[in-house]
Amino acid sequence: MKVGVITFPGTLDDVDAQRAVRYADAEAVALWHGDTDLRGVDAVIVPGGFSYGDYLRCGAIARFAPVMQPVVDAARKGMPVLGICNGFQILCEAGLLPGALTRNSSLHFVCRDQWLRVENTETPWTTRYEEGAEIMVPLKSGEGGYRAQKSTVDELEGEGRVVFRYAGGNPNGSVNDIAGVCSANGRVVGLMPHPEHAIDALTGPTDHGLAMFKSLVESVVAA
Amino acid sequence: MARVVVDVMPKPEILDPQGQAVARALPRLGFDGISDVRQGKHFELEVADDVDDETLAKIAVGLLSNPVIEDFVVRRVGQE
Amino acid sequence: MARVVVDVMPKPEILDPQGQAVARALPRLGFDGISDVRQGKHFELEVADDVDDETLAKIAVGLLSNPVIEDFVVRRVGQE
Amino acid sequence: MTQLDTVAHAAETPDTEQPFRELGLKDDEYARIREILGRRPTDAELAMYSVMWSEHCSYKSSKVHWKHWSANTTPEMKAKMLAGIGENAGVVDIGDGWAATFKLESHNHPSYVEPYQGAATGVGGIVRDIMAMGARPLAVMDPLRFGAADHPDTRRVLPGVVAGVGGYGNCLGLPNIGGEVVFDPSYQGNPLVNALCVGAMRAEDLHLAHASGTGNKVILFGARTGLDGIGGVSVLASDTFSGDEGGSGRKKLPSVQVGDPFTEKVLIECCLELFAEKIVVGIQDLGGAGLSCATSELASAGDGGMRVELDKVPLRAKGMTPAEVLSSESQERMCAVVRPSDVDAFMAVCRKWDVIATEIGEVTEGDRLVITWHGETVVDVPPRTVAHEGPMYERPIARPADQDALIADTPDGLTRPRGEEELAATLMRMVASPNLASRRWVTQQYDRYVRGGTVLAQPSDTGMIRIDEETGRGVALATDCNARFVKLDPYQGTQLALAEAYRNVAVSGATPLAVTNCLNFGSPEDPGVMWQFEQAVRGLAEGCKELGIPVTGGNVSFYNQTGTTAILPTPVVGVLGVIDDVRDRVPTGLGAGQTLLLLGETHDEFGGSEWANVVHGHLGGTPPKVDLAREKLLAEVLAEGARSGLLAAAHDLSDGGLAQALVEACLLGDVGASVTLADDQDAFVQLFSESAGRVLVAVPRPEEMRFTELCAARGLPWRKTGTVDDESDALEIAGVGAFALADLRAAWEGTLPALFD
Ligand SMILES: Nc1ncnc2c1ncn2[C@@H]1O[C@H](COP(=O)(O)OP(=O)(O)O)[C@@H](O)[C@H]1O
Ligand SMILES: [Mg+2]
Repeated sequence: MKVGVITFPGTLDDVDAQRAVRYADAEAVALWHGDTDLRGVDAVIVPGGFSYGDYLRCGAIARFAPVMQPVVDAARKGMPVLGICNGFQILCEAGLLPGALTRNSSLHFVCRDQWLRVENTETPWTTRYEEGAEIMVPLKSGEGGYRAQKSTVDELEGEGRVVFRYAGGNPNGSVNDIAGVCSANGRVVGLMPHPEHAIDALTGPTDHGLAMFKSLVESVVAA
Repeated sequence: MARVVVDVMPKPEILDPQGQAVARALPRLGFDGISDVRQGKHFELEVADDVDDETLAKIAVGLLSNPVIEDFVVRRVGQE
Repeated sequence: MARVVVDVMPKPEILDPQGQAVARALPRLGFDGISDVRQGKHFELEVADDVDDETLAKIAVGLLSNPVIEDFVVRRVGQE
Repeated sequence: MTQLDTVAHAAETPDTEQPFRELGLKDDEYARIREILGRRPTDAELAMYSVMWSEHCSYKSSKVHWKHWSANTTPEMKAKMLAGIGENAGVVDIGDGWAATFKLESHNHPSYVEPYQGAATGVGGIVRDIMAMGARPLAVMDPLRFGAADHPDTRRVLPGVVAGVGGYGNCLGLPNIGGEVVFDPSYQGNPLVNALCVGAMRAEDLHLAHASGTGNKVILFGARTGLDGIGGVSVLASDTFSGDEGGSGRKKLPSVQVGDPFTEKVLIECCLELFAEKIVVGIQDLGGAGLSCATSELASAGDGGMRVELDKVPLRAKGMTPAEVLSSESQERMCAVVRPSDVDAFMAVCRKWDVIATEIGEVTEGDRLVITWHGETVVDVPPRTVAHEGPMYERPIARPADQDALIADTPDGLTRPRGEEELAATLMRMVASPNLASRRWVTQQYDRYVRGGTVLAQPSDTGMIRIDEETGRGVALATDCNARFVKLDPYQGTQLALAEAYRNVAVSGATPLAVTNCLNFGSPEDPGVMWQFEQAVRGLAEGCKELGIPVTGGNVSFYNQTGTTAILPTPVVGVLGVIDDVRDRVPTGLGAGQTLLLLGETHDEFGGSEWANVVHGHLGGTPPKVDLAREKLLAEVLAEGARSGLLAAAHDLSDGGLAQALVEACLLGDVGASVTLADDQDAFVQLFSESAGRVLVAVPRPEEMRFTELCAARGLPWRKTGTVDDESDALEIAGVGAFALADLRAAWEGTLPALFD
């Protein structure tokens, strides 16, 4: 199975996302921001970084990149899409996920090993976790505060679409401690913390993030 | 050529940590009498004369601001 | 109470990577005719009536802007 | 507009007054330029010479001391170096066909003026140095020095610097794997912002900066050129442009540069693709002195001359003069030499990355650097005279008159804590003191995970990154300098800095291999400062010889002073080590089931110690003794222990002594420990002395015998100091007290947030 990993100018964690895909025994396919088709991949990861420098607003410019049109089309048809950090911001800007990410309440960039509670284990990216499981993965962002209209937040909570919640302290002022959410059909997931940096305790705090990529492989193979 | 200004501000109901940080700092620095501060972005564009208001609004809403959390105002401020 | 607006912009000779990022993106998005973009900050303050212009200037220079690389403009925009 | 100052015009107007003094040139230096050229320099030439002959670019006060490097580099040491002093960065062979390159550089003054941008562009500059060697930059580090922690201006400078280091490095996608934060009032008006970058490449891909091959093209690529950092040179602009709008106003130009990390990130990827396609003959970064430096260095390192059409340079500001274009320090630019047949391919790669690239000249026959402006010649010089044959000074050296008094003022008479209660209180006070407290407030603003190769980073003693994912080969790096020691004895103090960085690398399980440095000192015109400098260079060079690891490069920053008071002499030393397999790395934090051993010997050494500083505000006496043979032995035992799995954790002893090391090792492992001090030595000395050559190690209990036998066989003194007690949540030191981890953590982690949040 093939998982596309998009590189925009300024993307940083694409190598990490590709490595995570390989660790889950899938093939990583590099997708370039200028691509207009998805090269036959079964799922797409929009990785972290600072696309186009993110000077204007995180993800604001990347969402217009040519590759985003086929991503949006495929996601609407149910292709699994994962946005990590800047990728989450881009998916929100592109309208695939609700809400927006804003400046951390501390006004500082924060890099730390963060506990998360997995609250939805039905998405293709989370089937391998037990509901309520706590996992530790790195969080590293300056604009990670999740915000949305109250009605949107209520809807997310009501429909069980909060996929990850910060545990042990809210690092950035996100509403309801939200760390990650999914689309209405559950196929598109975005989160601020970085599961791809937690696939091996040698280079990350834990290997708790690997199960996300393994979940995907299982879900796609089962489908 | 015309100069166009676009101001983008966080929506009133959205938390503005930057503005709040300023508001908190003011009394510490001895400045009283400022009851609220909000911080947004200010853009200055040099625009050809044939760019119409509709196009400017599209740029403001589509690129310069995020309607989920921000409001904007467009103003033409001068001719060159 | 008065509303005061402070616009803070990078000095003209200082590189403005933010504005340039927008300027480069516009033609890609199909918007032509915009020859230059600069991006700065926009502050809105609610100010008691007895705060004078000198105080506002001090706030602008000391807290809202970085005089080494930025210029600012203070405007009173209305009474409430 | 007044007339362009061409070479012909200069020849015709020999008597024109030139503002060379405002540009920092001495009368005899100006006279020498006239002699070299056989006429007065043009404005553009004067701009070039003045920046390139500045202290910062020409090393005119320090160069005479470089003889110590060469005199102390043995053939075996040389053999490890693929490129050494004189190149953009040193390159060492790390095995399996891999080469690592690393360098430290300062950005002190700009960071005081504008902390965020100064620090940001400091990171950007050092990263381009690494790119200029043909390597992929892999990680950065940031040794920092600030004024007193509680001084109001430190609240301006520190958060700005930290945000700048993070803002640039994070956006560039380079993990920050370590650094230093040190407070001392001597840095009040002159903080030190040093930055290190390390990169790696296949050894055969090493690129050196030279322009050879007549007809080859010179291509400038990256950001446009603006009026950044040309503060000094604007005196020329105001002369030529007086009256018009770009003229006199420019005198006030701030010499501040603004960084654009996104452009640099794209530039990195673009360069790596150019290297991979082998379409670069030579490459040079543009840093201080901008195009003046890049063109003259490329030309003088090549085998021909160079011709540059300066008006082709893409500009960001209107009405720039040739002198301004040559001296602009706009960031995020590189200059490459490319064969004509490769130019199209070069441009295609740049287009892919949306990088502006412009052919601005070519390599010519002969040995002149000729620069034209709209067809008229404005520069015609022998490039070596600009780049390498600048003035060289043998500055007067004199041991400061008060050095003896400083040494005589020993810490022996300072009141020491006595009894359990006083010792315990001292420990808690030390742990929370600004120089010993946790650096987390700083380091959590830095991405240490990006690229997925970080094996160790803050708060470990050393940063370690994996270079080869197949084999696990990696490098480890540490930077250190206790400037208080250097002040007391610059020779020995610098060796202590070397020893500490070396030891920090060794505790990670890596084998130290090579050295870089950033020598931060006061004014070279002060004979006392020059004495410190000379002693430091000699100490470092001779120390490296004894350790058998070469100095591969470095940087000198003079004129670090507030008013006329110099900073503490601060020769920051960076050591790079190699580890065959990063899976053998040794962490700093303790874990269950471990025995604690103290390697090395403790003496009553408090000169320059953190205890004397924190408790008594005292600086005097002599620093701890250095024993480099001991350091070497320690490193060998540690490497062997790591390789054979005998080491579960290790933490070197430095500032704050054993007490600090125990607290940190417990907190990082989140486990308690019970510790017994030796009964034949004073408890205070054992806890707080800063004797060198010591490491706290933790070995799995079943391996205790094997490890101590290894030490005994190698003649390394060791002593069992305790055991990890994972049932307990306290550090218990018999005869001193039990310290709850929660209390220790609150004290250790609370200090910086209280100061800077
Ligand atoms: N400015 C900084 N940037 C990154 N890491 C830092 C910085 N300052 C300190 N650190 C890290 O914090 C830890 C503790 O620093 P320090 O006590 O100076 O180490 P040591 O005494 O072992 O040299 C180390 O991992 C060091 O690399
Ligand atoms: Mg250490």
